[in-house]
Amino acid sequence: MNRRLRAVLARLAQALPVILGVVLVSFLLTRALPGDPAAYFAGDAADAASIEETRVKLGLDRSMPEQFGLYVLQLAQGDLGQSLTTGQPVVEELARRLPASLELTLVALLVSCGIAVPLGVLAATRPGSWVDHACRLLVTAGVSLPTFFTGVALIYVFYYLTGWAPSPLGRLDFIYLEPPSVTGFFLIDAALAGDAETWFAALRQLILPAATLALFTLAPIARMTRAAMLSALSSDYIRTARAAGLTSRKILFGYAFRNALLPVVTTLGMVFSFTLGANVLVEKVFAWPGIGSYAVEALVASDYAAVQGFVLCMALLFVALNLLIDLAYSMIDPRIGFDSK
Amino acid sequence: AGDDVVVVVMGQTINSLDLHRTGTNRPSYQVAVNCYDRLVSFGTKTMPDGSLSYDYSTIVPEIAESWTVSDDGKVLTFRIKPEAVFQDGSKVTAQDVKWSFDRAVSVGGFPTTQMAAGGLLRPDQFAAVDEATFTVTLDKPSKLALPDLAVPVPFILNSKIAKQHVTDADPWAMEFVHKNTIGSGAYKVVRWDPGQQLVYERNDLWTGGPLPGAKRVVLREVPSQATRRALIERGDVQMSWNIPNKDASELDGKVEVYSTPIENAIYVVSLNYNFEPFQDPDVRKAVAYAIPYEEIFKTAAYGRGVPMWGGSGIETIDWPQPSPYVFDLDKAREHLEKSAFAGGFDVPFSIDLGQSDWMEPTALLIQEQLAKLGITSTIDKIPGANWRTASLVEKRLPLALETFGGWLNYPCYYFFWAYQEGHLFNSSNYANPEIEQLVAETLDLPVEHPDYAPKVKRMFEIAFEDLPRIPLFQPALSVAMNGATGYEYWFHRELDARKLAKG
Amino acid sequence: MNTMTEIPTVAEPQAPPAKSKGALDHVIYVLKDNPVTLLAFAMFAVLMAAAVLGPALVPYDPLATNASEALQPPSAAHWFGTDNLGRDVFSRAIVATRLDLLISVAAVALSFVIGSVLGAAAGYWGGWLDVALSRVLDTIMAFPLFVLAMGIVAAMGNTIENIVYATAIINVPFYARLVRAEVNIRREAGFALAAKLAGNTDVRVLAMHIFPNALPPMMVQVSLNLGWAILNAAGLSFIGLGVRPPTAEWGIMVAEGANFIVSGEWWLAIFPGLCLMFAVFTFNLLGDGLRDMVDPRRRT
Amino acid sequence: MLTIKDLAVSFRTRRGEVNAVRGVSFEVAEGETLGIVGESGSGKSVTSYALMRILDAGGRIKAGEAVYSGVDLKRASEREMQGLRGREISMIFQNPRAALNPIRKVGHQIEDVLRRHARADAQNARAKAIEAMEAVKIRDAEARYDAYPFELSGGMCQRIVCAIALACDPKLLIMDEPTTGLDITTQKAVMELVTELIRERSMSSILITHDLGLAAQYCDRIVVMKDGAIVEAGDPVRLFARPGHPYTRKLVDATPREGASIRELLPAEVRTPEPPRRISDEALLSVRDLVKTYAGKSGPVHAVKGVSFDVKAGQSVGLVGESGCGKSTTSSMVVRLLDPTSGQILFAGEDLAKRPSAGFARDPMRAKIQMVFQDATDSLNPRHTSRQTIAEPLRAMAGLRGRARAERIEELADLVGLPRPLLDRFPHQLSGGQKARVGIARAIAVNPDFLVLDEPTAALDVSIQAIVLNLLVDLRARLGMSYLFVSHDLHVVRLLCDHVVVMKGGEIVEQGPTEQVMTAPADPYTAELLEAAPKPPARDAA
Ligand SMILES: Nc1ncnc2c1ncn2[C@@H]1O[C@H](COP(=O)(O)OP(=O)(O)OP(=O)(O)O)[C@@H](O)[C@H]1O
Ligand SMILES: Nc1ncnc2c1ncn2[C@@H]1O[C@H](COP(=O)(O)OP(=O)(O)OP(=O)(O)O)[C@@H](O)[C@H]1O
Ligand SMILES: [Mg+2]
Ligand SMILES: [Mg+2]
Ligand code: NI
Repeated sequence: MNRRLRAVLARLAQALPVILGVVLVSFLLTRALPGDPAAYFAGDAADAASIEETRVKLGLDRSMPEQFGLYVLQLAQGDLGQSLTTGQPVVEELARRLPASLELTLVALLVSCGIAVPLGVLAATRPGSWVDHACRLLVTAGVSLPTFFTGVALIYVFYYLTGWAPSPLGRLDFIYLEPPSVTGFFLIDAALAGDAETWFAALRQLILPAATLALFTLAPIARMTRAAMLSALSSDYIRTARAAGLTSRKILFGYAFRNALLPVVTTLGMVFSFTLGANVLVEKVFAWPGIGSYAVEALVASDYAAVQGFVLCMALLFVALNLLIDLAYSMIDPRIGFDSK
Repeated sequence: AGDDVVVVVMGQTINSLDLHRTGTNRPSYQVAVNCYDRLVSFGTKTMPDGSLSYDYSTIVPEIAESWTVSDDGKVLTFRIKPEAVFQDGSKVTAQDVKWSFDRAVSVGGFPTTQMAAGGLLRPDQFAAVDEATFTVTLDKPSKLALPDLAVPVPFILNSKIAKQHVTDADPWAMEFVHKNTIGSGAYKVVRWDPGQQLVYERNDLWTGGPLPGAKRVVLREVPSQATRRALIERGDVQMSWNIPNKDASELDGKVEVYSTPIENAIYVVSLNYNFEPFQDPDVRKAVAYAIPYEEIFKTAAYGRGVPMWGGSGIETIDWPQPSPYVFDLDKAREHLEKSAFAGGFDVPFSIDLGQSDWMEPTALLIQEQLAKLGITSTIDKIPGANWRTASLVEKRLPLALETFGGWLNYPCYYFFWAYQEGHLFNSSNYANPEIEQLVAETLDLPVEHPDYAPKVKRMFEIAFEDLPRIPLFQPALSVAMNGATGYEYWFHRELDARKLAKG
Repeated sequence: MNTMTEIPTVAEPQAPPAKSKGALDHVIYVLKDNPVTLLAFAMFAVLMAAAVLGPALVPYDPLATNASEALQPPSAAHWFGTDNLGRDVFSRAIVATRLDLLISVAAVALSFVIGSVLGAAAGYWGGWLDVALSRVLDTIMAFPLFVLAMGIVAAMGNTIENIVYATAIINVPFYARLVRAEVNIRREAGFALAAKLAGNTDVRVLAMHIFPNALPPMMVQVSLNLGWAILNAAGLSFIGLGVRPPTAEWGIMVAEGANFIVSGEWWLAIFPGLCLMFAVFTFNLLGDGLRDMVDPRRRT
Repeated sequence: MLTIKDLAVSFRTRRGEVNAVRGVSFEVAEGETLGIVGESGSGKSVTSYALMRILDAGGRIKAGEAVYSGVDLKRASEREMQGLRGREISMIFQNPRAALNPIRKVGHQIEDVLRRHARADAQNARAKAIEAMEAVKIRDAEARYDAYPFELSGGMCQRIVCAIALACDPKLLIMDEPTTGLDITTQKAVMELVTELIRERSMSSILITHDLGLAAQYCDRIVVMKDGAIVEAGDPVRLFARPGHPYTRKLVDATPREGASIRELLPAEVRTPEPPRRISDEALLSVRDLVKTYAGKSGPVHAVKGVSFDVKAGQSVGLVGESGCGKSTTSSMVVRLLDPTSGQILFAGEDLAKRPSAGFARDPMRAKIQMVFQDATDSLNPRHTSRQTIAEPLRAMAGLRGRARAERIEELADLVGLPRPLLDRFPHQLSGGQKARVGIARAIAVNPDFLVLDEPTAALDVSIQAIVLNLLVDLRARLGMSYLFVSHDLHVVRLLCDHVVVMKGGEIVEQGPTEQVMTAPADPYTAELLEAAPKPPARDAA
C-alpha cells in the first residue's frame, strides 16, 4: 500500500511540470490571439479614451511578464479571474459548467461502452467472420461523421419530424426546476432529491446529445476491446484454463476479459479526455451549457481569463484522469508499481 | 409552461444585468429596458403590418410624470410620478435619478459616450431639487437631449440599496448591480444562469405603463440557429429573437414573423481611404457599379429589409435612402479604365465571423463580380474580438462589409458617427471638410429649422459622390412569434417584454 | 569451395522453393487477402481519382454563383442540388476532395515526421531527453486538443497552412508516444545490437534499423489520423475558423449546410457529409491494410 | 486407457488447409508414461490439443479416433469435454509464467479448477488449494496462496501449473515441454517432482519434448513424430541403441552426450574429419577484474563482480552458468556494446574498456570483435532480407559497394552453407537454422579475429544445433578465429571449447581446461550443473 501511495505521489510530481507548462502555454496562446479585448469590451460606442480606460482596468497595459506574474499570483490564490464575455468569475462558471459537460460525456461513454465492448468481444470471438467485418464497418461509420452533423440530423429526425425527443434546450426543459445542486450532475442530484420527474426530464434531454457523442466514440473502444480480447484469448493462460476444464463463460469473462480490460481502460481514458475537449461542437448544437461551448465563445472573443481558466481546468482534469487510470490499472493489474516493466 | 409564461429563445448570451458595466454586451441592454425605468420613453405606434414599433416622434412619460424645457432650451425639469416605487416598495426619488445619472456619466465607456451624445457630460448638470423634482442643465440646447434620456442608458436605480453595496474600490456598486436588478421596471430578474437562461418575473408594483400580460418571461440561449428554428416552428417556444432572414422569409405564414427595417441603419461596403486604389474616385465608383445589389438582397436578405440602390435623386431627408448606383458591369469597367488601376488590383475583403450569415453570401457575390473587373479579393473572416479592433478602432481593413445604426434617428446623428473624421464608425478613414462642417452645423439644429433639410441633403449628395460607404440595403430585425403577442420593435433591437402576453 | 562448407547444407530441412516477390505483388496479395481492405483501397482509388481529376470532371464551375437557381433540390441538372448562392453542390463536393485530402495528408505527414523524430529520439536515448520530451508532449496532450487547434488557428489566422499546422501539432504527441514505445522495446533488440556491431552509428541504427520496424502500428495511426484531420478541419469550419470562402471544402459545406437541414434543404449538408464520411471511412478502413503492407512479416 | 487411431488434424488458414497431424496412432496404458518427441512443428502439441479438444479456432479433427476410458473424445459434447478436462485429463504447458493468468492470485487459479469440478466449495476452497500447493512441494504455501505469478520464480510457477493440473486427481497428465524456458537446475527439479507425483498417484502421462535425452530418461515408451506422422515407436533404450528410422537416427545422433565428438552429432554420411587448428600461447583477449553494476530501480544490481579470464588466439573458451549469472553482461562488455563499471578488456594489447561503447561503431577495432546472438530471430531485422543483413557490416566497415559487395555476400553465403536463393528472403521466411547461418555470416563478414557467441544454439532443435556447431568448428579452423562461447549447457560447451569458465552470481567459481572441469569438477556448483543435464542412454556404434 505504501508502495502504491509512493507511486501516486510520484505521478503527481510528474504532473507538476505539465501543469506549469499548461499555465505558461495557455497564457502565451491567449496573448497571441488576435484582437484587442480592451476594444471589444469597451463597448459599442467607445472612443479611444474609453478603450484606454478599459485597458487599464483589465490590466492589459502592463508588460507581458508583469501580466504573467499577476496571473500566477492570482492563480496561487485560487482566483482564475473574471470572464468578460459572461461577466462571471471563471471559477464559478467552470464549477457550474463542468458537471454539465462531465455528465454528458460520462453518459455518452457509458452508452458507448455498453455497445462497443460487447461488440468488440463478439468480434474477437469470431475474428475474420462476417460478424467481425460487420462490427468494424458499423463502428467505423460512427466515427466517420462530424458530430455537429450527426447532432443536427438527430434533432431533425427525432425532434423536428417525429417529436419523440424533447426540445433540445440544454440540460432541462424550462418547465422543470433544476434539482438542488449537490454534485452538479442533474441525474444524481435529482435522484438524491428523490424527484423522479426531473430525473426523467434530465435523462430525456441527455439522450440525443449523448447518442451523438456515443456514436463517435464507439470505434476506438470497440477496436481496442477487440484487439485486447484477441491477444488475451490467444495467450497461454487461456489455454491452461481451457485445459483445466473451466467453462467458456469463466474463461471469456473471468480470465480473458479482465486481462483485456487493461488496454481498454487506457483507451477509455484517452477517449474520455478527447471527448470532453471535443464535445464543444455537440454542446453548441444542443444548447448544452457545458465548458466546451464556453471555451469556444471565450476564444472567439479573446476572453483571456476564461480561456486560461478553461485550459487549466481541463489540464487538471487530464492529470486527475491519468491518475485515476493509473489507479484503475493498479487495481486490475497487480504488477503495476513493481519493477516489472 | 403555464398560461402566462412566455419562452423566448435567442442565440446570444447575456453577460450582465448592468448596462453601465464595462464589457456588458448588447443583448444585456434588455435588462435595462425590462427591469428599470427611465424618466421618459418613446411612444408606441402600430406599423402597417399590425406590429408595434416605438415611435421616435413622441416622447412619453415613464417615471417622470411631466417635464418642462426652459425657454433657452438649456434646463429640463422633470416631475417624478408620486406613485412610482422600486421593486422593494420604496419610493422613487429625484435623488435616485441624480445618483443614477451621475453613475452613467462617470463610469466611462459606452454609457458615458452615449450620455455625451445628448449633451449630458458631468454630474454637476444634474440636480435633485426636491424629492420629486429633478433638473438637467445643458451646456447648449440640443434636439438630442430629450431623446437621449429615452434610450436604455439613463435608467434609474434604487440608490438606497446601491449605496449599501458601495465600497472605496467600487463607488458605483458595479459588482452588486451586475448581478441584481434594483429598478422600478416592469420585471425583475428572478433567475440568471449565465450562458443558459434569464427568467423575468412581472413586477406588479410597476407604474411605468400597463402591466405586462406575461407573468414570467423565460429567455433561453440556444446557440444553434437550426435548433432555434426547430423550436419555434414546433411551438415549444413562443418567440425566437432575431431570426436569420432566410428563416424569416420561410417561416412567414407558418408562424407570426415580424421584420422591421432597422431605423437609421444600413449594411454597407466600406472602402478604406487609406488603401491606395480606393483613393481614386473612379475605383470607388467602379466598385459601386460592380455590386450585384439585387442578388445580394435576394440571397443575403431574402428580401427582408429595404433596397438601398438605384435611387432617383435626393428628395427627402429620410435616412437611409437609396444611392443612385445600380449593378452595371459596363459602367464599372468604364470607371475602372478611367482610373489609375485599369488592370485591377488585389485586396483583402474582410467580414465579421459573427455576422457571417449575411456577410458571407454578400462578400462572395461581390467578390465574384469584382473578379470580372480584375479586382482580386480574398475573403477574410475575422473573429469577434478582432473585428472591432481591426475595423473600427484601427480602421485598417481596406475593403469590408460594415453596419452601423444610430439609436437616435437623425441623419446628422448617423453622419456624425459614420462620416466624420476619426469617429468610431467611420471605418473608411473618410475625411471631407464640407461634411465635417455640415455635421457640426446640423447636429444640434432642430429638424424643423429651415436650414436643416438643405444641409442634410447636401451631406447625402457628398456621401453618394465620395462613396466611402456603398449602401447595400437597410437591414430588418426579424422576430418570430408562435403563441404569444405583444412584440414591439425598438431602435436598440433588444427584447422589450413589457407588452408580451401569451396567446 | 572446399568440402566443409558443403556439409551443413545436406542436413538442412528443405524450405519450400524461394518465391521472392516484388513489392507490387505483396500489395496485391494483401489486397486479395482481406475483402474489407480491398474495399478500402477501392474507395481510396475513387477518392484519389476525384482529387486528381475532379476539377476536370465537374459539370459546373464550383465557385460560380447563380442567384436565380439558389437552393434547388437535387435534379438531373444538379445532382446534389444547389446551395444558397446557386452554386452546384455536386461540383463543389467533388472539387473539395483535393483540398480535403491535401489538408489531411499534409497535416498527418507533418505530425508523422515531427512525432517520429521526437519519439524516436526519446525512446532511443532515454534519460533526461526522454523526460523532457515526455513532459512537453504531456503538456500538449493536457490541452483539450480541439480547443488547442482552435486557438492556434484563431491566433495565426484561418489559412489552409495554419489549419494544417494546428492539426499537425495536436497529433504530434500521439505519434511521438507510439514511436517512443516502439523504439524503446526495440532499443535492446538483437538486431539493433547487431547493427551496432556492424559498425552503424547510433543515429543510423535508429533511423535505418529500429524506426522502420515501428511502421506497422504507425500506419494504423496514420489512417485513423487522416480521418480525424478531415473531421478536425470540419469542426473548425463549424466554429467559423475553417478555410476561407468561397473555397469548396466538405467541412464548411456540411457546417453551413447543417443550418439548412431544419428548413428542409437537406441536400446542402447531406451530400458533402456523405463525401466526408466516405473519406473518413475509407481512411479508417485503410489502416489494417496499410499495416499489412508495410509489415514484412506478412510477406510470403 | 487412451487409444488414438489414425488421428488427423487440419487447420483452416487463409492460405488453405494445413494438415498438421496426419494419421497418428498410439496408446497409453494405465500407469504408463509415453514420450512424444520430434522436431519443432512436427505436430506434437497439436496432437495433444486434439485430445483435449482445445485446438485453436480453425482447427478440427479431420479423421481418426480418440477414445479415453470409453469416451469418444471426437464426438463428446463440449460440456462433456469441459467435465473431462482437468478432472480426468490434465495438461501442463511450457513457459509456466505465461501459462498462468497474470492478474489472478495463484491460489484463486487453483480454486477455480477445484470448484469447477466440485472438489471444493466456497468454504473449504482455500484450504484445498493450499493442500494442492503443498502437494507440489511449495514451501510456505499459505503465504504463496496470495501471490501473483510475477511474484514467483519460474520453477515456482511451474509448480503452480502442476498444482492446477493435478488438483482434481486426473488419471492422465499431458506435459507439453514442461521444462523449456527453465533453468537447467530447475528443469531437473521440476521433472523430478512431476515423475514422483505421477508414480505416487499411479497416473498415466504423456511427455512431449524435442529433447530425446529428456524423454529417454523419464519415459516408458517413446513415439517419434515427423511432419505430423509417427515414424517410429519403442522403448527408449531400444530406440537409442538401434534407431530404426533414419529420422530417429538423426535425432539420436544429434543429441549431445558424453563421449561423442562434435562430428559424431552429424549423420554418418556427411561426416568429415575435424579440421586441424592452431592455438597460440599469446592471449588475444585478457579480461581483468571486470565489474558491471546496473542502477536498478530498487538499488544497484551487481551483475558482474570482477571477472578475469584469457582467450588465446585460435582458442575457444566456454562461459557457462545458469540464467542471470552475468554471462550476457560479460559478453556485451567484451564486444563493447556495454561500458563496464570498472576493469580492463585488453585486446591485442590495447585496453578497450577505455573506449566508450557509444562511439565504438567508428573504431577500427570494431571489425575485429564480432558477435553471434542468442536468439537468431531477434537478431535479424525483420524488414531486411538476408542479403541486406549480411551487407550491413560490409557497407559500414569494409566499405564495399556494388558488385564487390554482392560477390562477397554470395561468398559468405556459400561459406556458411546458406543456399543463395535464400538471400532474398525475409527472416520470417527462414527456418531457425537458416537464420542462425545468416547471423553467423553477418558476424564473420569482415573477418573478425574474435567472435563472441551468446548461446547461438539455445533456440534451435538438436539436429540443427548439431549442424550449426559443426559449422562453427569449420569456420574457426578456416578463418583462425577465437571464440567466447556462452552457454548454459555444459555438454555443448564440451564439444566446442578448449577451456571453460563457470560463473555463478556474477563471479567465476571455476575455470580450466574443458576435460578437467567436466570430469573432475572442483566446485560443487559445477558438479550440480553437470548432474542436472539429462543423460541419454548409451547408443551402439553405428
Ligand atoms: N492455429 C494453427 N493454425 C494453423 N496451423 C497451425 C496452428 N497451430 C499449429 N499449426 C501447425 O501445425 C503444425 C504442428 O504444430 P505443433 O505446435 O503441434 O508443433 P510441435 O511439434 O508442438 O512443435 P514445437 O516443438 O515447436 O512446439 C505446425 O506446422 C504448425 O504450423
Ligand atoms: N539493464 C539492466 N539493468 C539492471 N539489471 C540488469 C540489466 N541487465 C541485466 N541485469 C541483471 O544482471 C544480471 C545478469 O544478467 P545477464 O543477462 O548477464 O545474465 P545471463 O547470465 O546472460 O542470463 P541468461 O542465461 O538468462 O541469458 C541479472 O540478474 C539481470 O537481472
Ligand atoms: Mg509445441
Ligand atoms: Mg543471457
Ligand atoms: Ni537445451
